[in-house]
Amino acid sequence: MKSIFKNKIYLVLVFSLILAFVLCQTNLVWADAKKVVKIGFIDPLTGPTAAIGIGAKNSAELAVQQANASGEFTYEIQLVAEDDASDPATGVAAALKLCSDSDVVAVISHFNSPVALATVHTFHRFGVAQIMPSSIHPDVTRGNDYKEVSRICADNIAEHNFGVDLVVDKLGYKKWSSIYDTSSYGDNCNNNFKKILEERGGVLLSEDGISVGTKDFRPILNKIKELKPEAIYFGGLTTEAALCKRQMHELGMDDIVFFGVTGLDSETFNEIAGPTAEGTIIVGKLALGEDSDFVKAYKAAGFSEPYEATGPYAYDAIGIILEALKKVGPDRKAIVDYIADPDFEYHGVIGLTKLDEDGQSVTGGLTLKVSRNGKWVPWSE
Amino acid sequence: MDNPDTRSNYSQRLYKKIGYFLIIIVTEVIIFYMFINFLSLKGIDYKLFLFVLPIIAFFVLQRYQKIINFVKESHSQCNSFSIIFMILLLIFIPFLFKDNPYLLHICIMCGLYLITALGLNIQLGSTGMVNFAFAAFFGVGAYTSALLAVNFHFSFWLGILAAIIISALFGLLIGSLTLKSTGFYYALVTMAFQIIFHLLVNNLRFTGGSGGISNIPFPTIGKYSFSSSLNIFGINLPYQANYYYLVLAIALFSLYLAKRLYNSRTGLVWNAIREDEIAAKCQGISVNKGKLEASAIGAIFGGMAGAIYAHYISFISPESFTFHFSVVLICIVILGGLDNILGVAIGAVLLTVIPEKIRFFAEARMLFYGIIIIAVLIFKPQGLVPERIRKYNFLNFKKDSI
Amino acid sequence: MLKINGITTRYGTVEILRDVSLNINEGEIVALLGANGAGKTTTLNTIIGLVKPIHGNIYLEDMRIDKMKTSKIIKAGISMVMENRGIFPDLNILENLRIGALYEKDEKSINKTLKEIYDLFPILKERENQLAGTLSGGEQGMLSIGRGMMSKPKIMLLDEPSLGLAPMLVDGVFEAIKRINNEGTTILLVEQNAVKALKIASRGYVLQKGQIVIEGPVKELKENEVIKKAYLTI
Amino acid sequence: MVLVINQVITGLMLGIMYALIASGFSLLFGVLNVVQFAHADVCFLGAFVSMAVMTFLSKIEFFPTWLVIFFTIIFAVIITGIIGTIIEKICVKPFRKSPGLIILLSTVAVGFIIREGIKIFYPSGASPKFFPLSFPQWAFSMGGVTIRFSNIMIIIIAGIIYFLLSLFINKTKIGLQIRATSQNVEAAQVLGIDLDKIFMITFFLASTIGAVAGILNGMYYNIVKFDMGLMGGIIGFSAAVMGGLGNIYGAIIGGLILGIVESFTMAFVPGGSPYKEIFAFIVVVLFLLFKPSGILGKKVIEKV
Repeated sequence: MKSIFKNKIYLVLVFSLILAFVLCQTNLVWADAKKVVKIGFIDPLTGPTAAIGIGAKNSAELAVQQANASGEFTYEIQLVAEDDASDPATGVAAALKLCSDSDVVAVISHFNSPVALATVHTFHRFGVAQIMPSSIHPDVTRGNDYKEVSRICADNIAEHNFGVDLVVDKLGYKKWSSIYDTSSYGDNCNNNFKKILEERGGVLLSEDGISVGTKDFRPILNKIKELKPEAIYFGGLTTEAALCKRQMHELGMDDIVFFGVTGLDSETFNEIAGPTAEGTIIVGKLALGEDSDFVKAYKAAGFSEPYEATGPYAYDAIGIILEALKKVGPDRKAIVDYIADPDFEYHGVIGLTKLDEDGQSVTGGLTLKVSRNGKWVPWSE
Repeated sequence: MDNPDTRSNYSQRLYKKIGYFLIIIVTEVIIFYMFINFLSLKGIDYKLFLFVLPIIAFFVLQRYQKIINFVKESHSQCNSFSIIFMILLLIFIPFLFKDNPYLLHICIMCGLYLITALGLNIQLGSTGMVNFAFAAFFGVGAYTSALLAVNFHFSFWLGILAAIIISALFGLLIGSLTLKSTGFYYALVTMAFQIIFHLLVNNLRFTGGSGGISNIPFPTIGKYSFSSSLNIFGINLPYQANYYYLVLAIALFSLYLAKRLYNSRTGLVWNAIREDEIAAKCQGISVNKGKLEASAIGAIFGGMAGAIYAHYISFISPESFTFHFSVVLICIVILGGLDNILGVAIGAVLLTVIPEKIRFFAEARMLFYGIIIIAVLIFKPQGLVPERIRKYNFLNFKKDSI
Repeated sequence: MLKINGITTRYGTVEILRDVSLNINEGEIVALLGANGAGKTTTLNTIIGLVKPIHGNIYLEDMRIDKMKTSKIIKAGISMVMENRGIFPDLNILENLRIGALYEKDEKSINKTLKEIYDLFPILKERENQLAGTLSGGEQGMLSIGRGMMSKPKIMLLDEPSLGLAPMLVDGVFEAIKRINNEGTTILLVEQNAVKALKIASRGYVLQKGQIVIEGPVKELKENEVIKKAYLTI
Repeated sequence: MVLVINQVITGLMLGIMYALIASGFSLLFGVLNVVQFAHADVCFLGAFVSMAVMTFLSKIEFFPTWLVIFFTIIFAVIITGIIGTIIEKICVKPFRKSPGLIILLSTVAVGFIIREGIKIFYPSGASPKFFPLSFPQWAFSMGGVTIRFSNIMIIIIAGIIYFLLSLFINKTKIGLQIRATSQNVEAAQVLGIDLDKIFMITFFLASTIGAVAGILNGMYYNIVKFDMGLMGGIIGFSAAVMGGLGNIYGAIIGGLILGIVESFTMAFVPGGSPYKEIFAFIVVVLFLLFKPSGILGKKVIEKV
């Protein structure tokens, strides 16, 4: 008798759970009455880089909310957010899911390049426009001739060209050490940096790969200290970079310049590195002032997470699709053609976006930044 | 000639047979219908009740053992009919999903996970080796066939053969290195291998590093490429249907193979090793040989699935073969039921479909994944389909032994 | 003192004990005889609550104990000496003994009991600080009996104390059991060695396939033909 | 030489963190004979709990800073211990009679729940967090060898923890019961040891040590992230197994070896830093090849 009783309790529990979710979802189910046009969104919402994905998702959400509120569209626009968990197979599944839904007219996707490399074929096959606000691997756009695929941020090569101009040519640091993480991103960074540095006459004294999640950089830094480089290049993401910078301070390496690219562009870096972040130079994505419309709107919308570096790009990517919707209407093919048009131009939060024949942005809104008093500020000296 | 007695006996048996067939058809159609409904759920809507209701009905029915017994009896009496009918239903799936390749994709992934989990079950379930390196076996298969296809233009079919051979060798290698360790020590060593594998493919140049390998060619049969849409009786099926039928065929073959292995002497030897290595040794069983066999044969299943996966997604990178994937595979086997092929099949399907279906929780997805696993375990602390006591029918036993 | 009324236990679907009733009076030594697999150990496990009966009840004095947790039953005044000794190999002898007196708060009374045990088994005193895993089989047996005495139980259950001992040692063990009994502890003795057991017991029960088949005072049992044939012929 | 000493110091720090996590694994395995796979997640949960407690306490104005820090650590450790016992109640106890692998699975699921739970319910839990507590930055240098206040403090704290732990295990009545249970569960039960209670206490103990490890980790590296438990768990478990599961001293040795191997690989193997885990795990595999039951592990008694 007891076990039956137990089962009943669980059944009641399961039921109440289900009921709760039904109640949560009802407003979505019944809102279908108006015609809906969906814009897909895929980014890592779980897993190690979830923070960035969530920031981008909120920004995209904001753009969609604004479009709906503006009343310029006769239909309701909906953002369908999917998770790729930084995993290519999951990414492909998510892409297939969105492409199979005929209401989805275009998709914004992928922070992680491996995922992007895996899904471009899917979008090409279904003829759905895919705009990438944040992946960085050059091959995503340059490795294929799909006109569905475009990217509005600068790729890795452009970032490094931009940054090396300053730190090597203008500031004159020639002796470098490189630390990079062995993810696809960090690996690319290191290769591109090395190539460009050597073109401009710099010397790379050491290269050290670290796996993502490394916390102790002291062994590497101890070693680098003895090589006496003028500057350290970091190819990776904020967490590791901030720890590395902190430990550089501990080991008395404050006189060595710390330089990185967009992977470091998050206020989390300053938060974790604290006062030791001072003087770090990065190629940042974009410096939005506190008074810019996007930042104000984002704050007003009351999202609990920061928009992260990719937020404005995601916002602009949605902007481009909205523009296309206005011009050519909710049709997959027309949108692809609209974006692939050589004369296509878009003025958004990140400035002017212009795409070359690969669908790669030639402008991409890069800014040099330096850490001053716990904040990234645009380089001005 | 027939006296009326035997004739009425005959007709009675006929009626019974028809009854069995009907029961089989009804139960399988219900299960199939539930599965289809569950797959095509979009968020939470009324369809969920079509899924939940039969489950509740099942719990209610448990109090009427007679009905359950009758259903069980009909399935075991007309075994081949029930299998054939299920296969027919499965063949029918692409037609249902012809406008929704995403659902077909989930079905393919179910198949691949099923094949892999069957391989792991041989080690984890039958032999009691807690292998945390199974994603590496999967990865070895995937990388072998992908590298051969991209660098040396091997066809898919040769590639899958190579994948089987290489992964079997890899299984033997790991098996021979771990012969001495048992229990959790074995678990740790395999864990170490898993991480070493992941870091190696991530850092080595020839595997494409962390960027992985892209543009893996599609399989072809003669001139027919798997990337073109399949046309049957004038109905256009999406290109995934090609893979679906390929995976279905291989999955069925793997199920058959696993069943044969389970019933064979080898399967019994594995069980003996799992229960008590020393006792097995005393019975003259070569424990080392049994363990190596389990390593190699399990690896073959994994490598085969990995090769298909590589060609299907047409892109692989180290991220797909992480420790996390190993853990998911272990969850499948334990949750489904150790050393129970039906259980593993159910576990594979559920744990592939559930994460996809709870996508609408977005960020909370993995949280619910965990909660669901624990909830299921509280309901069924031995796994969904607990291990069965071996039934001995000596005539059958002889027939099935390899 | 200990009253077992018609207990039935099950392992899976197999019934191990069927309607077993025992009655042990204060100050007695009661022997529970039976062949391998008759259910003797299961009976003891049921008394201390490791196995829960599906029918029947067990009373210790006036307390019903069959629904209680093992730790509560032990606290109520039963101790058990396990068949395989159940010593803790990496604890020393003193620690092994002290763990027997888990619920005794009074340090003085513990020391007193310890002294009694050392009197009974002087060898334990000598090896007080030695790890129990290094003891010989006989010494381990003494240790486990001594440990059973530590909680000063009202009734002590002994599971095959003579198992695996050299014949010379067996006599010593039974001697010790007798002495423990003389000091006022009731004893339920499970044995295969019926000859020795019946020598010190006052009453006996015979278990066969999970059922009590014969019971009575030792005198009667000794004369019972079945017992003579099955258990007393050596 | 200076470099070597510096590496030894960093390796030692890393090793102590691993050792503390590994001790929890070993303690739990020794007593319950199960591997609690979410243990490392519990450790880092401890760090998050302490952050939450600290934000709460620092709102009380009349508390001086040192009192806030003191209470933060005390509360965080106790709360984490209680969370540990809750895990035991829900995810270990119901399956004690099922095959051992079921507990493995359920604790793996607990790991999922803890990681994702932190991410969702902790304010912006997805991004890495700056850990508010840290040691004073004093340091003295001797011919290039830098010894920091934090290094000394970590060694002292770890020492105190292990001293208290061994005192508890070896000198108290509960400790005696824990040791007895780990050696022979059946006999322990027959002697009237309340297994439920002992298991609960063990979980509490392991989780509190874990919380200390998590907090020390946060104080030393100044960062916590929700998914740190994943790698921490693998390495902590490796250290425990390498030392011999169930043996706390073994866990310490295992942890230290792994820490030093990692730091040496990063510094002295050319291009070796991406392979530091590979080296660590190769060491583990080699150890187990020659000593299949760990460094201090007892030989598995072969009964026939």
